[in-house]
Amino acid sequence: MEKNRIKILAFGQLTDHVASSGFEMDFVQDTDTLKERLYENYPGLKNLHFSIAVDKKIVNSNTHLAAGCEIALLPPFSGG
Amino acid sequence: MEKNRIKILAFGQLTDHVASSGFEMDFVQDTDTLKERLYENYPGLKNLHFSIAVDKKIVNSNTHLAAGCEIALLPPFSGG
Amino acid sequence: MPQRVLKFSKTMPDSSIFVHGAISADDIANAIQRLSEFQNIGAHSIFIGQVRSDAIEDQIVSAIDYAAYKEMAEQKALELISETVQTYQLNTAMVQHSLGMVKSGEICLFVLTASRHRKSSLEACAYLVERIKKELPVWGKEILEKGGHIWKKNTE
Amino acid sequence: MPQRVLKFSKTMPDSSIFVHGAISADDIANAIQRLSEFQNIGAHSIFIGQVRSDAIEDQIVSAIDYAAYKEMAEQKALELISETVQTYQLNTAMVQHSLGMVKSGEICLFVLTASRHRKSSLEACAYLVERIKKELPVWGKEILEKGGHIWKKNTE
Repeated sequence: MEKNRIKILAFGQLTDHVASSGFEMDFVQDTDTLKERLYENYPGLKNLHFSIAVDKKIVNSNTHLAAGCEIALLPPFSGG
Repeated sequence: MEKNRIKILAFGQLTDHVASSGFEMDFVQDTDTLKERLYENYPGLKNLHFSIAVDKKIVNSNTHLAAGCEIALLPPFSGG
Repeated sequence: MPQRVLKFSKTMPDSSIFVHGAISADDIANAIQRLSEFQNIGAHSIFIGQVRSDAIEDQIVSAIDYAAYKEMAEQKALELISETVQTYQLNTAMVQHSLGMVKSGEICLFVLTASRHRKSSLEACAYLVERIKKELPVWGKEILEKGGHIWKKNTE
Repeated sequence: MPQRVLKFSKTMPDSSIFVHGAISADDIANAIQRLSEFQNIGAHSIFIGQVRSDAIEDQIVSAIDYAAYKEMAEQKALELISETVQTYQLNTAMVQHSLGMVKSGEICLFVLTASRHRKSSLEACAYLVERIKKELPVWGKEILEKGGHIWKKNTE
Protein backbone atom coordinates (compact mmCIF):
# COMPACT_ATOMS: atom_id res chain seq x y z
CA MET A 1 0.00 0.00 0.00
CA GLU A 2 1.30 3.46 -0.86
CA LYS A 3 2.06 5.93 1.90
CA ASN A 4 -0.72 8.30 0.91
CA ARG A 5 -3.34 5.60 1.12
CA ILE A 6 -5.08 4.05 4.15
CA LYS A 7 -6.53 0.59 4.55
CA ILE A 8 -10.00 0.24 6.06
CA LEU A 9 -11.53 -2.93 7.47
CA ALA A 10 -15.31 -3.39 7.51
CA PHE A 11 -17.51 -5.89 9.30
CA GLY A 12 -21.07 -7.11 9.69
CA GLN A 13 -23.81 -5.29 7.86
CA LEU A 14 -21.31 -2.90 6.29
CA THR A 15 -19.98 -5.74 4.15
CA ASP A 16 -23.24 -5.61 2.21
CA HIS A 17 -21.95 -2.24 0.92
CA VAL A 18 -18.14 -2.56 0.81
CA ALA A 19 -15.70 -5.44 0.33
CA SER A 20 -15.54 -7.68 3.42
CA SER A 21 -11.78 -8.01 2.93
CA GLY A 22 -11.50 -4.24 3.42
CA PHE A 23 -10.66 -1.45 1.01
CA GLU A 24 -8.28 1.47 0.49
CA MET A 25 -8.82 5.22 0.42
CA ASP A 26 -6.65 8.32 0.04
CA PHE A 27 -5.07 9.26 3.35
CA VAL A 28 -7.12 11.64 5.51
CA GLN A 29 -6.07 13.64 8.58
CA ASP A 30 -8.75 12.59 11.04
CA THR A 31 -11.81 10.43 11.61
CA ASP A 32 -14.35 13.19 10.89
CA THR A 33 -12.85 13.68 7.43
CA LEU A 34 -12.76 9.90 7.02
CA LYS A 35 -16.52 9.71 7.63
CA GLU A 36 -17.22 12.45 5.07
CA ARG A 37 -15.20 10.64 2.40
CA LEU A 38 -16.82 7.31 3.23
CA TYR A 39 -20.30 8.78 2.82
CA GLU A 40 -19.26 10.38 -0.52
CA ASN A 41 -17.81 7.12 -1.84
CA TYR A 42 -20.35 4.73 -0.33
CA PRO A 43 -23.69 6.54 0.07
CA GLY A 44 -25.23 3.29 1.31
CA LEU A 45 -23.31 3.69 4.60
CA LYS A 46 -25.23 6.88 5.49
CA ASN A 47 -28.21 4.99 6.89
CA LEU A 48 -26.10 2.56 8.90
CA HIS A 49 -24.90 2.98 12.43
CA PHE A 50 -21.22 2.16 13.00
CA SER A 51 -18.28 3.06 15.21
CA ILE A 52 -14.73 3.65 14.06
CA ALA A 53 -11.82 1.83 15.67
CA VAL A 54 -8.28 3.16 15.26
CA ASP A 55 -5.61 0.58 16.10
CA LYS A 56 -8.29 -1.63 17.73
CA LYS A 57 -9.65 1.08 20.05
CA ILE A 58 -13.06 2.60 19.42
CA VAL A 59 -12.82 6.39 19.12
CA ASN A 60 -15.73 8.49 20.30
CA SER A 61 -14.61 11.93 19.16
CA ASN A 62 -12.67 13.24 16.17
CA THR A 63 -9.25 11.59 16.21
CA HIS A 64 -6.05 12.36 14.36
CA LEU A 65 -4.88 9.55 12.08
CA ALA A 66 -1.22 8.54 11.81
CA ALA A 67 0.24 6.95 8.69
CA GLY A 68 0.01 3.17 8.86
CA CYS A 69 -2.73 3.07 11.49
CA GLU A 70 -5.38 0.35 11.31
CA ILE A 71 -8.91 1.61 10.77
CA ALA A 72 -12.01 -0.54 11.20
CA LEU A 73 -15.70 0.23 10.76
CA LEU A 74 -17.78 -1.58 13.37
CA PRO A 75 -21.57 -1.84 13.24
CA PRO A 76 -23.33 -2.85 16.51
CA PHE A 77 -21.93 -6.13 17.79
CA SER A 78 -24.10 -9.24 17.62
CA GLY A 79 -21.98 -12.07 18.98
CA GLY A 80 -23.22 -14.97 21.09
CA MET B 1 -45.82 -51.12 64.26
CA GLU B 2 -48.52 -51.10 66.89
CA LYS B 3 -51.29 -48.51 66.69
CA ASN B 4 -50.22 -46.69 69.84
CA ARG B 5 -46.70 -46.15 68.55
CA ILE B 6 -45.33 -43.63 66.04
CA LYS B 7 -42.37 -43.93 63.73
CA ILE B 8 -39.91 -41.05 63.57
CA LEU B 9 -37.30 -40.46 60.88
CA ALA B 10 -34.12 -38.51 61.63
CA PHE B 11 -31.50 -36.98 59.35
CA GLY B 12 -28.17 -35.18 59.27
CA GLN B 13 -26.56 -34.22 62.53
CA LEU B 14 -29.42 -35.80 64.51
CA THR B 15 -28.23 -39.24 63.45
CA ASP B 16 -25.23 -38.73 65.74
CA HIS B 17 -27.78 -39.03 68.58
CA VAL B 18 -30.52 -41.37 67.30
CA ALA B 19 -30.62 -44.28 64.83
CA SER B 20 -30.37 -43.07 61.23
CA SER B 21 -32.93 -45.68 60.21
CA GLY B 22 -35.46 -43.96 62.48
CA PHE B 23 -37.01 -44.99 65.77
CA GLU B 24 -40.37 -45.53 67.46
CA MET B 25 -42.07 -43.75 70.35
CA ASP B 26 -45.41 -43.98 72.17
CA PHE B 27 -48.10 -42.09 70.29
CA VAL B 28 -48.46 -38.40 71.22
CA GLN B 29 -51.27 -35.97 70.36
CA ASP B 30 -49.29 -33.14 68.85
CA THR B 31 -45.85 -31.88 67.86
CA ASP B 32 -45.26 -29.84 71.05
CA THR B 33 -45.73 -32.98 73.14
CA LEU B 34 -43.53 -34.86 70.68
CA LYS B 35 -40.70 -32.39 71.26
CA GLU B 36 -40.99 -32.72 75.04
CA ARG B 37 -40.79 -36.52 74.84
CA LEU B 38 -37.87 -36.36 72.42
CA TYR B 39 -35.89 -34.11 74.76
CA GLU B 40 -36.66 -36.45 77.70
CA ASN B 41 -35.58 -39.55 75.79
CA TYR B 42 -32.67 -38.01 73.88
CA PRO B 43 -31.21 -35.12 75.92
CA GLY B 44 -28.52 -34.67 73.23
CA LEU B 45 -31.16 -33.21 70.89
CA LYS B 46 -31.74 -30.20 73.15
CA ASN B 47 -28.77 -28.30 71.81
CA LEU B 48 -29.55 -29.01 68.16
CA HIS B 49 -31.72 -26.98 65.88
CA PHE B 50 -34.26 -28.97 63.86
CA SER B 51 -37.66 -28.65 62.21
CA ILE B 52 -40.42 -31.24 62.34
CA ALA B 53 -42.09 -32.46 59.15
CA VAL B 54 -45.46 -34.20 59.32
CA ASP B 55 -46.31 -36.13 56.17
CA LYS B 56 -43.44 -34.37 54.35
CA LYS B 57 -44.57 -30.82 55.19
CA ILE B 58 -42.63 -28.75 57.67
CA VAL B 59 -44.87 -27.55 60.50
CA ASN B 60 -44.15 -24.21 62.12
CA SER B 61 -46.66 -24.26 64.98
CA ASN B 62 -48.06 -26.96 67.23
CA THR B 63 -49.77 -29.53 65.01
CA HIS B 64 -52.19 -32.36 65.80
CA LEU B 65 -50.86 -35.80 64.89
CA ALA B 66 -53.03 -38.46 63.26
CA ALA B 67 -52.37 -42.18 63.67
CA GLY B 68 -50.08 -43.46 60.94
CA CYS B 69 -48.65 -40.05 60.00
CA GLU B 70 -45.01 -39.82 58.97
CA ILE B 71 -42.84 -37.71 61.25
CA ALA B 72 -39.34 -36.53 60.35
CA LEU B 73 -36.79 -34.46 62.26
CA LEU B 74 -34.90 -32.14 59.93
CA PRO B 75 -31.77 -30.21 60.93
CA PRO B 76 -30.76 -27.28 58.66
CA PHE B 77 -30.35 -28.49 55.09
CA SER B 78 -26.86 -28.64 53.59
CA GLY B 79 -27.27 -29.99 50.08
CA GLY B 80 -25.24 -28.96 47.05
CA MET C 1 -44.35 -25.71 7.24
CA PRO C 2 -43.03 -28.34 9.64
CA GLN C 3 -43.63 -27.99 13.38
CA ARG C 4 -40.48 -26.22 14.58
CA VAL C 5 -41.32 -25.43 18.15
CA LEU C 6 -41.01 -28.83 19.81
CA LYS C 7 -42.67 -29.54 23.09
CA PHE C 8 -40.28 -30.23 25.92
CA SER C 9 -41.52 -31.86 29.11
CA LYS C 10 -41.38 -29.08 31.67
CA THR C 11 -40.79 -31.33 34.62
CA MET C 12 -39.47 -34.86 34.76
CA PRO C 13 -41.97 -36.72 36.93
CA ASP C 14 -40.66 -40.12 35.86
CA SER C 15 -37.04 -39.61 36.77
CA SER C 16 -35.41 -38.97 40.11
CA ILE C 17 -33.25 -35.94 40.79
CA PHE C 18 -30.89 -38.20 42.73
CA VAL C 19 -27.93 -40.09 41.35
CA HIS C 20 -25.74 -42.48 43.28
CA GLY C 21 -22.26 -41.05 43.87
CA ALA C 22 -20.62 -38.30 41.79
CA ILE C 23 -22.19 -36.74 38.69
CA SER C 24 -19.86 -37.18 35.70
CA ALA C 25 -18.88 -34.57 33.11
CA ASP C 26 -20.30 -37.03 30.54
CA ASP C 27 -23.73 -36.97 32.20
CA ILE C 28 -23.63 -33.19 31.85
CA ALA C 29 -22.52 -33.37 28.22
CA ASN C 30 -25.44 -35.72 27.52
CA ALA C 31 -27.92 -33.29 29.08
CA ILE C 32 -26.50 -30.44 26.98
CA GLN C 33 -26.54 -32.61 23.85
CA ARG C 34 -30.20 -33.47 24.37
CA LEU C 35 -31.14 -29.79 24.25
CA SER C 36 -29.76 -29.32 20.74
CA GLU C 37 -32.94 -30.94 19.42
CA PHE C 38 -34.91 -28.00 20.72
CA GLN C 39 -34.23 -25.23 18.25
CA ASN C 40 -36.31 -22.69 20.14
CA ILE C 41 -33.79 -22.71 23.00
CA GLY C 42 -31.27 -19.87 22.72
CA ALA C 43 -29.58 -20.00 26.12
CA HIS C 44 -28.75 -22.58 28.77
CA SER C 45 -27.35 -21.66 32.12
CA ILE C 46 -25.72 -24.39 34.15
CA PHE C 47 -24.61 -24.48 37.75
CA ILE C 48 -22.20 -27.17 38.92
CA GLY C 49 -21.44 -27.81 42.56
CA GLN C 50 -18.08 -29.47 43.19
CA VAL C 51 -16.85 -30.85 46.52
CA ARG C 52 -14.05 -28.66 47.89
CA SER C 53 -11.22 -30.11 49.97
CA ASP C 54 -11.78 -27.50 52.66
CA ALA C 55 -9.53 -27.33 55.65
CA ILE C 56 -11.68 -27.38 58.80
CA GLU C 57 -9.74 -26.86 62.01
CA ASP C 58 -6.59 -28.16 60.38
CA GLN C 59 -8.37 -31.25 59.00
CA ILE C 60 -8.81 -31.79 55.26
CA VAL C 61 -12.22 -32.79 53.84
CA SER C 62 -11.68 -35.74 51.52
CA ALA C 63 -15.32 -36.39 50.57
CA ILE C 64 -18.92 -35.55 51.40
CA ASP C 65 -21.43 -38.29 52.17
CA TYR C 66 -24.88 -37.04 51.13
CA ALA C 67 -28.18 -38.28 52.53
CA ALA C 68 -31.71 -37.06 51.80
CA TYR C 69 -35.27 -37.36 53.00
CA LYS C 70 -35.83 -38.76 49.57
CA GLU C 71 -39.60 -38.66 48.96
CA MET C 72 -39.88 -35.16 50.41
CA ALA C 73 -36.89 -33.97 48.39
CA GLU C 74 -38.22 -35.37 45.10
CA GLN C 75 -41.58 -33.72 45.73
CA LYS C 76 -39.94 -30.40 46.67
CA ALA C 77 -37.59 -30.48 43.68
CA LEU C 78 -40.49 -30.92 41.24
CA GLU C 79 -42.28 -28.03 42.93
CA LEU C 80 -39.18 -25.80 42.68
CA ILE C 81 -38.52 -26.79 39.06
CA SER C 82 -42.04 -26.12 37.87
CA GLU C 83 -42.28 -22.86 39.79
CA THR C 84 -38.98 -21.70 38.24
CA VAL C 85 -40.05 -22.78 34.73
CA GLN C 86 -43.27 -20.79 35.07
CA THR C 87 -41.80 -17.69 36.71
CA TYR C 88 -38.99 -17.32 34.17
CA GLN C 89 -40.89 -18.70 31.16
CA LEU C 90 -38.27 -21.38 30.58
CA ASN C 91 -38.29 -24.12 27.99
CA THR C 92 -37.08 -26.51 30.64
CA ALA C 93 -35.06 -26.93 33.84
CA MET C 94 -33.16 -29.93 35.20
CA VAL C 95 -31.75 -30.79 38.63
CA GLN C 96 -29.42 -33.65 39.61
CA HIS C 97 -28.04 -34.17 43.11
CA SER C 98 -25.69 -36.85 44.41
CA LEU C 99 -26.47 -39.26 47.23
CA GLY C 100 -23.75 -41.19 49.03
CA MET C 101 -20.03 -40.51 48.75
CA VAL C 102 -18.64 -37.75 46.53
CA LYS C 103 -14.88 -37.16 46.70
CA SER C 104 -13.14 -33.77 46.63
CA GLY C 105 -13.02 -32.45 43.08
CA GLU C 106 -16.09 -34.48 42.06
CA ILE C 107 -19.47 -33.01 41.13
CA CYS C 108 -22.42 -33.25 43.55
CA LEU C 109 -24.98 -30.85 42.03
CA PHE C 110 -26.07 -30.02 38.49
CA VAL C 111 -28.74 -27.43 37.69
CA LEU C 112 -29.70 -26.41 34.15
CA THR C 113 -32.18 -23.80 32.96
CA ALA C 114 -32.96 -23.31 29.26
CA SER C 115 -34.87 -20.51 27.60
CA ARG C 116 -35.08 -18.41 24.46
CA HIS C 117 -33.05 -15.54 25.90
CA ARG C 118 -30.01 -15.27 28.15
CA LYS C 119 -31.50 -13.03 30.82
CA SER C 120 -34.22 -15.43 31.91
CA SER C 121 -31.96 -18.49 31.86
CA LEU C 122 -29.24 -16.75 33.92
CA GLU C 123 -31.64 -15.36 36.50
CA ALA C 124 -33.60 -18.61 36.72
CA CYS C 125 -30.42 -20.63 37.30
CA ALA C 126 -29.29 -18.44 40.22
CA TYR C 127 -32.82 -18.51 41.67
CA LEU C 128 -33.20 -22.29 41.41
CA VAL C 129 -29.75 -23.00 42.92
CA GLU C 130 -30.56 -20.73 45.87
CA ARG C 131 -33.89 -22.45 46.53
CA ILE C 132 -32.36 -25.93 46.21
CA LYS C 133 -29.68 -25.11 48.78
CA LYS C 134 -32.26 -23.67 51.18
CA GLU C 135 -35.26 -25.95 50.70
CA LEU C 136 -34.18 -29.45 49.64
CA PRO C 137 -34.01 -31.84 52.61
CA VAL C 138 -30.47 -33.02 51.86
CA TRP C 139 -27.56 -33.23 54.29
CA GLY C 140 -23.83 -33.45 53.69
CA LYS C 141 -21.47 -35.20 56.08
CA GLU C 142 -17.93 -33.95 55.52
CA ILE C 143 -15.55 -36.88 55.79
CA LEU C 144 -12.17 -35.89 57.18
CA GLU C 145 -8.97 -37.27 55.72
CA LYS C 146 -7.63 -38.34 59.12
CA GLY C 147 -10.92 -39.93 60.19
CA GLY C 148 -14.11 -38.59 61.73
CA HIS C 149 -16.70 -36.26 60.22
CA ILE C 150 -18.21 -32.79 60.50
CA TRP C 151 -21.74 -31.90 59.40
CA LYS C 152 -21.67 -29.56 56.42
CA LYS C 153 -23.19 -26.10 56.90
CA ASN C 154 -24.60 -24.02 54.04
CA THR C 155 -23.45 -20.62 55.15
CA GLU C 156 -23.42 -18.17 52.25
CA MET D 1 0.96 -31.32 54.39
CA PRO D 2 0.76 -31.40 50.59
CA GLN D 3 0.00 -28.23 48.65
CA ARG D 4 -3.77 -28.44 48.14
CA VAL D 5 -4.56 -25.07 46.67
CA LEU D 6 -3.33 -25.45 43.11
CA LYS D 7 -2.55 -22.47 40.97
CA PHE D 8 -4.80 -22.08 37.95
CA SER D 9 -3.82 -19.78 35.11
CA LYS D 10 -6.23 -16.88 35.42
CA THR D 11 -6.28 -16.02 31.76
CA MET D 12 -5.36 -18.11 28.76
CA PRO D 13 -2.99 -15.91 26.76
CA ASP D 14 -1.80 -18.81 24.61
CA SER D 15 -5.15 -20.00 23.37
CA SER D 16 -7.73 -18.24 21.23
CA ILE D 17 -11.31 -17.75 22.38
CA PHE D 18 -12.42 -18.62 18.84
CA VAL D 19 -13.23 -22.06 17.51
CA HIS D 20 -14.14 -22.90 13.93
CA GLY D 21 -17.83 -23.86 13.61
CA ALA D 22 -20.02 -25.16 16.44
CA ILE D 23 -18.79 -25.86 19.98
CA SER D 24 -19.46 -29.51 20.90
CA ALA D 25 -20.95 -30.85 24.13
CA ASP D 26 -17.72 -32.90 24.41
CA ASP D 27 -15.58 -29.73 24.41
CA ILE D 28 -17.71 -28.50 27.29
CA ALA D 29 -17.41 -31.81 29.16
CA ASN D 30 -13.63 -31.61 28.77
CA ALA D 31 -13.54 -28.10 30.22
CA ILE D 32 -15.65 -29.24 33.18
CA GLN D 33 -13.49 -32.35 33.63
CA ARG D 34 -10.31 -30.24 33.75
CA LEU D 35 -11.65 -28.29 36.72
CA SER D 36 -11.99 -31.41 38.90
CA GLU D 37 -8.23 -31.22 39.49
CA PHE D 38 -8.74 -27.97 41.34
CA GLN D 39 -10.13 -28.99 44.68
CA ASN D 40 -10.50 -25.43 45.91
CA ILE D 41 -13.25 -24.79 43.35
CA GLY D 42 -16.71 -25.26 44.84
CA ALA D 43 -18.92 -23.83 42.09
CA HIS D 44 -18.85 -23.47 38.31
CA SER D 45 -21.42 -21.47 36.44
CA ILE D 46 -21.71 -22.04 32.73
CA PHE D 47 -23.56 -20.15 30.05
CA ILE D 48 -24.23 -21.77 26.70
CA GLY D 49 -25.52 -19.85 23.70
CA GLN D 50 -27.37 -22.00 21.16
CA VAL D 51 -28.52 -20.88 17.70
CA ARG D 52 -32.31 -20.60 17.58
CA SER D 53 -34.29 -21.31 14.43
CA ASP D 54 -36.11 -18.00 14.75
CA ALA D 55 -38.84 -17.08 12.32
CA ILE D 56 -38.06 -13.62 10.89
CA GLU D 57 -40.79 -12.20 8.67
CA ASP D 58 -42.02 -15.70 7.92
CA GLN D 59 -38.50 -16.95 7.08
CA ILE D 60 -36.76 -19.59 9.18
CA VAL D 61 -33.16 -19.08 10.33
CA SER D 62 -31.21 -22.25 9.53
CA ALA D 63 -27.75 -21.12 10.71
CA ILE D 64 -25.69 -18.14 11.82
CA ASP D 65 -22.43 -17.29 10.07
CA TYR D 66 -20.16 -15.56 12.62
CA ALA D 67 -17.32 -13.18 11.78
CA ALA D 68 -15.08 -11.21 14.13
CA TYR D 69 -12.50 -8.44 14.14
CA LYS D 70 -10.28 -11.14 15.48
CA GLU D 71 -7.25 -9.40 17.02
CA MET D 72 -9.43 -6.77 18.68
CA ALA D 73 -11.82 -9.44 19.97
CA GLU D 74 -9.05 -11.61 21.44
CA GLN D 75 -7.56 -8.60 23.18
CA LYS D 76 -10.97 -7.49 24.49
CA ALA D 77 -11.86 -11.00 25.68
CA LEU D 78 -8.66 -11.28 27.74
CA GLU D 79 -9.40 -7.88 29.23
CA LEU D 80 -12.99 -8.90 30.13
CA ILE D 81 -11.89 -12.27 31.54
CA SER D 82 -9.19 -10.86 33.77
CA GLU D 83 -11.41 -8.01 34.96
CA THR D 84 -14.16 -10.51 35.84
CA VAL D 85 -11.72 -12.87 37.61
CA GLN D 86 -10.44 -9.98 39.74
CA THR D 87 -13.79 -8.37 40.49
CA TYR D 88 -15.44 -11.63 41.57
CA GLN D 89 -12.33 -13.27 43.04
CA LEU D 90 -12.69 -16.28 40.75
CA ASN D 91 -10.38 -19.25 40.44
CA THR D 92 -10.73 -19.02 36.68
CA ALA D 93 -12.97 -18.03 33.77
CA MET D 94 -13.14 -19.36 30.22
CA VAL D 95 -14.75 -18.05 27.02
CA GLN D 96 -15.22 -19.84 23.68
CA HIS D 97 -17.00 -18.33 20.68
CA SER D 98 -17.68 -19.82 17.27
CA LEU D 99 -16.55 -18.35 13.96
CA GLY D 100 -18.09 -19.40 10.65
CA MET D 101 -21.28 -21.43 10.26
CA VAL D 102 -23.24 -22.69 13.25
CA LYS D 103 -26.52 -24.45 12.50
CA SER D 104 -29.75 -24.10 14.47
CA GLY D 105 -29.57 -26.17 17.65
CA GLU D 106 -25.76 -25.98 17.72
CA ILE D 107 -23.69 -24.14 20.32
CA CYS D 108 -21.98 -20.83 19.46
CA LEU D 109 -20.91 -19.48 22.88
CA PHE D 110 -19.52 -21.07 26.04
CA VAL D 111 -18.69 -19.06 29.15
CA LEU D 112 -17.50 -20.64 32.41
CA THR D 113 -16.71 -19.01 35.75
CA ALA D 114 -15.33 -21.02 38.68
CA SER D 115 -14.95 -19.97 42.30
CA ARG D 116 -15.09 -21.25 45.85
CA HIS D 117 -18.69 -20.21 46.41
CA ARG D 118 -21.83 -20.18 44.31
CA LYS D 119 -22.72 -16.52 44.64
CA SER D 120 -19.57 -15.18 43.01
CA SER D 121 -19.57 -17.76 40.20
CA LEU D 122 -23.25 -17.11 39.36
CA GLU D 123 -22.92 -13.33 39.39
CA ALA D 124 -19.63 -13.39 37.49
CA CYS D 125 -21.11 -15.60 34.77
CA ALA D 126 -24.06 -13.26 34.15
CA TYR D 127 -21.71 -10.25 34.17
CA LEU D 128 -19.22 -11.76 31.74
CA VAL D 129 -21.92 -12.93 29.30
CA GLU D 130 -23.41 -9.44 29.27
CA ARG D 131 -20.08 -7.78 28.57
CA ILE D 132 -19.20 -10.31 25.85
CA LYS D 133 -22.49 -9.64 24.04
CA LYS D 134 -22.01 -5.87 24.27
CA GLU D 135 -18.27 -5.46 23.80
CA LEU D 136 -16.82 -8.24 21.66
CA PRO D 137 -16.48 -7.20 18.00
CA VAL D 138 -18.31 -10.22 16.62
CA TRP D 139 -21.17 -10.24 14.11
CA GLY D 140 -23.75 -12.87 13.26
CA LYS D 141 -25.29 -13.21 9.80
CA GLU D 142 -28.55 -15.11 10.06
CA ILE D 143 -28.83 -17.46 7.11
CA LEU D 144 -32.40 -17.99 5.97
CA GLU D 145 -33.69 -21.40 5.00
CA LYS D 146 -35.09 -20.17 1.69
CA GLY D 147 -31.95 -18.18 0.81
CA GLY D 148 -30.72 -14.71 1.70
CA HIS D 149 -29.60 -13.37 5.06
CA ILE D 150 -30.46 -10.91 7.80
CA TRP D 151 -27.91 -9.33 10.16
CA LYS D 152 -28.42 -10.55 13.72
CA LYS D 153 -29.31 -7.93 16.31
CA ASN D 154 -28.57 -8.32 20.02
CA THR D 155 -31.67 -6.75 21.44
CA GLU D 156 -32.24 -7.86 25.03
